[in-house]
Amino acid sequence: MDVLYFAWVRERIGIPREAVETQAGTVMDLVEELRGKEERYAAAFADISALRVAVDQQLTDFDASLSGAREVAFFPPMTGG
Amino acid sequence: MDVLYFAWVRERIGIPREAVETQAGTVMDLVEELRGKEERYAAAFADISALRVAVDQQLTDFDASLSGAREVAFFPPMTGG
Amino acid sequence: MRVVVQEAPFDFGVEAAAFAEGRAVSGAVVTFTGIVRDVDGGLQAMEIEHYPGMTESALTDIAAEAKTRWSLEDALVIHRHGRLEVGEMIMMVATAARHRKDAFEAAEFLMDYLKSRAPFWKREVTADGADWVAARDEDEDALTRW
Amino acid sequence: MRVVVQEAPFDFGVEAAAFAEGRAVSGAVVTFTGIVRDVDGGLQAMEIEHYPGMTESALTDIAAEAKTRWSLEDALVIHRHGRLEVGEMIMMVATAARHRKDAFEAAEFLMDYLKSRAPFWKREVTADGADWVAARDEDEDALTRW
Repeated sequence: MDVLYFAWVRERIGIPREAVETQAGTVMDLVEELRGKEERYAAAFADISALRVAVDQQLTDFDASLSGAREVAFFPPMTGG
Repeated sequence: MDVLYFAWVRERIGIPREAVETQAGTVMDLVEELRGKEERYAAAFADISALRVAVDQQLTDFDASLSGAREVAFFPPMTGG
Repeated sequence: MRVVVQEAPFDFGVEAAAFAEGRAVSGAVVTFTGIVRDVDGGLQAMEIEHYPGMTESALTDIAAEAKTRWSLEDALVIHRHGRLEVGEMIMMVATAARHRKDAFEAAEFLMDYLKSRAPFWKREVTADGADWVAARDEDEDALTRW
Repeated sequence: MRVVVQEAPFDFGVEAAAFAEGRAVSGAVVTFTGIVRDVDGGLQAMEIEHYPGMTESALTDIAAEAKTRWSLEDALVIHRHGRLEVGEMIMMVATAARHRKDAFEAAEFLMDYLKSRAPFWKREVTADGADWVAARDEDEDALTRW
């Protein structure tokens, strides 16, 4: 599964994207796995209320299923316009 | 005093403007005088709820004073934009 | 703040771009353009009568009122009169403000007031003749918002 | 309906004029333009990051949603990414409708959704460094209107 990071999430983790081998059932399960990897992940995911998530380029919630998902992206609230 | 007519008021009365000698104290007094002039005036001013008035190029009401006024205009509700 | 009343066409693209150009203070520019619309497929032209002198002062007053009500950096009103064909632009307003809410609201306010308080009268010319456009109650009602 | 995401500048005047040109059905065209604003006198540039692929589909979804909610003839969204200087145009939306209320509301809706639901992130570069712009509660709250 491709995991993408944008804005300060990307900066904090240090990479824009990575391939992750996971059996995580939901976005939250994936977050828990990532938190356990390294301190910079734990820091980036410390407060998920400050984060947004998209699964296969659709905005969704942290309890969304990852069944069949190919791409998950984490980022701060958007500031377009 | 110059009296101006616009849109269908102008068409009904048949002229765009005229000089009127009057001692009318208010717009309504002037309307009464004009109504008395000729049938086409009576027709144009039959229903003043369908009319708007400006005194010296400022929108106002039919009970407005004409003291010092140089120009009075009668017209239907505006349809700009 | 600029108010223009003219018979000649105006160039919407040029006016809009000039208005928005190089605004380092305003973050938000809104424009509205009114176009002669062929309502029932039979419109040949729109004729717009106005009250020279009062038109300019009424539009200037409306724009000045918008500047007192919203935090506006600038405003522009252009309104044509005379005979216009279907598809031609009748008028435009533009507003510039720091925040989009001010720019949007001030533009809507300008339009609502201009519709019912600036001395223009439209006449639709069709194959059957010409008819003055009646003022719509909802245009008058729109003023109660402000 | 057209959605454009690009790094290059766009020509607001040309885009606005082309959008409004020859609309015999729509009587009302509204545009909104967002410009890089120097908030406190110290802004050197704005950097805009986006999520290629998702950006286009999110903007397309937002524009399609606007067309289901209002009687819109057409809509246009252009949004830039990359580095922009003060005074440069970040984005524009345009809406065309028979009536001005639809054109105004749909443009405000597009802006409100685009602010908080399209994957763009702004970073302000000043003499002191670069900082991500925080999402404003009032932008999120604006969505509750619709």
